Amino acid sequence: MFKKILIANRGEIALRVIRACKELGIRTVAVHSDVDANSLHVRMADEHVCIGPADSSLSYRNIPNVLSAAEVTGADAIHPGYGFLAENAHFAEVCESIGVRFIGPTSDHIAMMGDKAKAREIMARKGIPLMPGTGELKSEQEALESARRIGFPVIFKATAGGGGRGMRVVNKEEDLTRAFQTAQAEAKSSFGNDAVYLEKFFIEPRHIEVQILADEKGRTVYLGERDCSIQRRYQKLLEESPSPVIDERLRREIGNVAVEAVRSVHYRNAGTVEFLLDKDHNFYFMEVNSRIQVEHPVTEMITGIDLIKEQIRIAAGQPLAYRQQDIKLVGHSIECRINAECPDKFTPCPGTVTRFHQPGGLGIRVDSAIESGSVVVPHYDSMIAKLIVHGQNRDEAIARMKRALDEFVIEGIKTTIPLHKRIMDDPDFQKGRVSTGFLERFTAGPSA
Amino acid sequence: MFKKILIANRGEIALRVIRACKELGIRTVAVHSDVDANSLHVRMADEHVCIGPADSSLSYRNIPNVLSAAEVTGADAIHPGYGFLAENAHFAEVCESIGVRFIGPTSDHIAMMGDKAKAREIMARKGIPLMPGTGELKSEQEALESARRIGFPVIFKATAGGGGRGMRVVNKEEDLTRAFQTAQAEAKSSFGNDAVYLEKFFIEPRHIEVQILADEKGRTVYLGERDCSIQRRYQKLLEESPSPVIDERLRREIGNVAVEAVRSVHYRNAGTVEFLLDKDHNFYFMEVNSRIQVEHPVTEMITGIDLIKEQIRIAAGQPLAYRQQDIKLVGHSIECRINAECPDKFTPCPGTVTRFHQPGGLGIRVDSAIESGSVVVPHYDSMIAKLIVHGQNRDEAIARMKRALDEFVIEGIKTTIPLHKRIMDDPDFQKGRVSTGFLERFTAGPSA
Amino acid sequence: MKKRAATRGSGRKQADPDGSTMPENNHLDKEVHHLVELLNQHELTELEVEHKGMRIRVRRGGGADTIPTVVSEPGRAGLDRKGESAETAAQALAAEALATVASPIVGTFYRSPSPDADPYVDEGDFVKKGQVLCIVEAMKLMNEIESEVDGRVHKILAESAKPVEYGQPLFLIDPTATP
Amino acid sequence: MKKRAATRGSGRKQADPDGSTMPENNHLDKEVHHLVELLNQHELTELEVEHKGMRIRVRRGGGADTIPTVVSEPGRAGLDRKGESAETAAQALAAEALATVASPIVGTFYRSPSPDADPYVDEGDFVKKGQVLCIVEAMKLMNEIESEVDGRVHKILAESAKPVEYGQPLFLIDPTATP
Repeated sequence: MFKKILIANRGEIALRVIRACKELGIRTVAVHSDVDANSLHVRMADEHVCIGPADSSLSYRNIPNVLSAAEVTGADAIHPGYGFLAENAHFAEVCESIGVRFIGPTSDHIAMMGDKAKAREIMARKGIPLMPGTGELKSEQEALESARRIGFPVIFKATAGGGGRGMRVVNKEEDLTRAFQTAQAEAKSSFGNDAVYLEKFFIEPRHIEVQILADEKGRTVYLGERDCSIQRRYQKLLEESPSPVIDERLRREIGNVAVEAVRSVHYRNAGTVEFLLDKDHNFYFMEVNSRIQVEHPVTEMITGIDLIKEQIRIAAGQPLAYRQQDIKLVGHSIECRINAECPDKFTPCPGTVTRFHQPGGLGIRVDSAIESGSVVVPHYDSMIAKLIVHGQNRDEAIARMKRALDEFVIEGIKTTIPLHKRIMDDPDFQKGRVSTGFLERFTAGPSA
Repeated sequence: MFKKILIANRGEIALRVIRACKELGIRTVAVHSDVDANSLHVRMADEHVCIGPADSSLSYRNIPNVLSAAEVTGADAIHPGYGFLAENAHFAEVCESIGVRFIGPTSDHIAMMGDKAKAREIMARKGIPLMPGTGELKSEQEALESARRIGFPVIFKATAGGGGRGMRVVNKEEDLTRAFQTAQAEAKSSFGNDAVYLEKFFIEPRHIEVQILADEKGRTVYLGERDCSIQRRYQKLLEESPSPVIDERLRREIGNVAVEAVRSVHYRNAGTVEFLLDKDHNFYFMEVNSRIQVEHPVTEMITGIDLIKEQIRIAAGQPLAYRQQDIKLVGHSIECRINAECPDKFTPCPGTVTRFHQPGGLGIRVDSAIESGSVVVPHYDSMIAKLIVHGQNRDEAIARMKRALDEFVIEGIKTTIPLHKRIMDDPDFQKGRVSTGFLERFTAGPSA
Repeated sequence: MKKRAATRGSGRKQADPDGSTMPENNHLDKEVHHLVELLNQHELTELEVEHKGMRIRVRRGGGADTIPTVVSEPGRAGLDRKGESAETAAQALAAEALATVASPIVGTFYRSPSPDADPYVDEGDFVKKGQVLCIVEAMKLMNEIESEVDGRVHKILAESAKPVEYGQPLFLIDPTATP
Repeated sequence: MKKRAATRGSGRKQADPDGSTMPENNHLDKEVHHLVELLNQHELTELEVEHKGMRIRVRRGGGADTIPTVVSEPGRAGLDRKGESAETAAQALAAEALATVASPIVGTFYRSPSPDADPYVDEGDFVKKGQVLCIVEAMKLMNEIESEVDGRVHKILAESAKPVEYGQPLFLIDPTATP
């Protein structure tokens, strides 16, 4: 097992990894930018190294500084968290080359899954059901022909993409040219690569993803699905597990497809296979995320498995301690992402958290690196806390989330707590009738 | 189901009940003494009524004021929590007589279990294994003869007792007279009743208790055991479930005896049957606690059952929704009681909590009514928080508790957190080798 | 059953600054108000100004996180309470001394012995020490509440037939007034 | 690869209200506003100004909960940092203006080009702008750190062959000194 792990991240996920390391008896090194010097993740680590100024490209994304920090502290492994360097194949490669274990898949797998179009091609060859769509488009003419074949509406996506950038929905043929160009330009500016591809665009689909774990020997299991249909501009805001619309049979079917998808390419460590689920419960492969995800806690809550510890154990060469049939899903879990942002308008709202009091009691989990007096700086992601609940069933989980949101005290900045309260009170949400378009009704304002 | 429940308590247990009510959609009435006007339990309730000054005999134990508060707010049930009026048979009786549902057993059962000597007699008749001992002792001569029959060491206990008061261990015959008189005097001054009885005193026994639930139709289940061997002056400080020394067979055996004990007297609602377990794993009935207990969360963590909600449902006449075979114990849970007290000396340490930051993340639960700025008043119990962890096994639970204790920030007052850290680091504790005498080594100071 | 309760309201009356409690110096008044505003606006703990022989200090609570222990008006929301302490300093200058009659028990407040009877007292009435002011009904018992002082009923603070809690102020009596 | 880094310690002086900003008279309001602004800007706990018979003190919170945002000296423990804001005023009075040379990267600090060579500089040495002061090794690369000012080496703050982090002060240079 590793003796010392450097956590190349900040905020709640850095603290999450430190907690797992402490429980495993592994020493930890926090890295931080200068504005984060007093953060909780820095104070909770055994050692800490300042690696640059606030700008993440000069600190958290600064590969030489991160690796120097590993070098000077003698860390034998690096956990990248999510974001920043987590899906940077080059970083994983350099780690491998200097003998520091990168806790995650190999650089080859990161690169493979990072190229969305190529990943789709590979999966298509392995017989994984794909969204009707194309590979990388060479020309406008090809785009037009493909769109006709697939049938409108269609959506352009960047092959290097993620997070909703570079995406464009096209409802009819005459809008295609402009959308193609805009998507290319956005892809270029966001990812430095203007390659785009086309996919069928579904009305009111659900976003379903399957957590998988694969050890170094290739044993692969799935840990149930997460329903992440409640999104805003392709950013997840609330996730739950299990999905309210997936039954035992469909769960096994999607789970087996997910395991097949990653096993076919000899994928290792934790990963997530994302699917789109249409109204008729057909599911289509979208992509593989080769990192731990923000919403991993809902899976932990219903399986009892600590995913970060599993990542570390797998990276250290330990085999999975269980088989598929040992994994039991118990109860229901929901996660609400608490972002520092103005309600309704969704613009980031940095500032000082003058008072922070977490909800408590049975079935409540808070993952956050915020405390009373913390300063939410404008340089990074606006998510400041994840509120996760577990209940015996979905109704209890919703009731518990409502009372936990009522208890949560965050003063000094605006957050998404009021929005989550409205979601909890929504009759459609309560019945599980949501799709990726669900949140649109809330974006028009409180009275909409 | 009830429409409005008055919670006749304060602190963490009042908040615990309010949380359960909120999740059940039941309105809540908090009562409070004037020093508690700004407590979290008051702010979290839908309504609140000041019922008297700080002195609990004039407020939380003031039956007319509590009932008037129920009357003026129109509450249809009262949850007594633990302590204060929870085991006051007269209070339960008055509630019954004015048509307000007392959430707990009947006044008859409270009275029956409250008289420890009588309860033992009843259980003996039902064939429940008892500690070698006596009924109420009429004379010193009877005490002496009984002690000879049982064999030294023996212990005097007050029939009206609890909490360690009125107890006296006697190691040899010549000490018996003085111990008898002291025990009587202490029983008289503590409980207004000088009746005492004798029991065999075991060296290094374990305190094992079984949580039971019985609905109005008499369906009774046990929810595993709690090991509460880590005590200080007969006050529990740390509890866990399952017990590290009880296997599946013994669990079933003790559980069935506990169910038999309460079923034989037609007991209703939640209750706890306490046993002493000797080194040879013989177990002896000690008493039945006719209330929810401080340490109930460890049972909730491994069964997934919300005991407070069950109490409320049972009181409202709902049947238990499961049978014994449906109850599965998953993982391991430990609770540390965080008391406001000076370390090593164990004297209460009231004051203002200038900073309060709870640990978070996977497997952590905090039950507390404290927040930054809370004033811990000297009038009540010194317990200010319960830190509960859950892990896949005992080792993980201990590792998790250690890191959670490290994370817990309570400034302004002294607490038992350092003591709990030392317990977690103790090799005997880690191996599960503890008895009710375990804590004595810690009371001599840090270096002992 | 009879119960008595009358507490000196020196802590409370500060909450209503009327003309008579204001200092002579109009400038000072304005200045204090201004400082309190600043204190609130910037969530300060203390603000002290000394100028030409004049010194003003405004202080709030024990800091943003401190919640007062003993509260003179149960039933009010926490937010209100925070405001009170800020006003305290400015109003302590006024030396008025009304006596508060608070409820010694939880129950239902009645101004008259029966629904069709006249109220025991009205605002402006002069009362004697020991005179019954109202009834608080609890557990079907009528508890007569008496005045502990001679004086004039300055204000009746509770509404008839409504619940009152322990310590809730029912009457303000002005003991300096004479018939 | 060469990197330069020298930051002037002037940022810390801004908290100092100097004579020119003091009020003449009657600017009480403006002055208090100004002080509150300073308090906010620098996240101070307390600020007291006495001038021509006028004294203004502004205080916020217990300070316990307030954690400074931007930290000028990473690598120090949190407790030290809290002290800084208190020191600010005192230090600013001393009109010293030392230049800090901070490490621009994470790595290992070396005072000499090789283990058996002489140090680049010693305390008391005079250095020129652009002169190499030390090496910070990172990723097997030796990064020479140069002075950005002419002056005297007032203090060497890091120990040779020990790790340094980004922004860690390595040297204090007194630019007012002349050989």
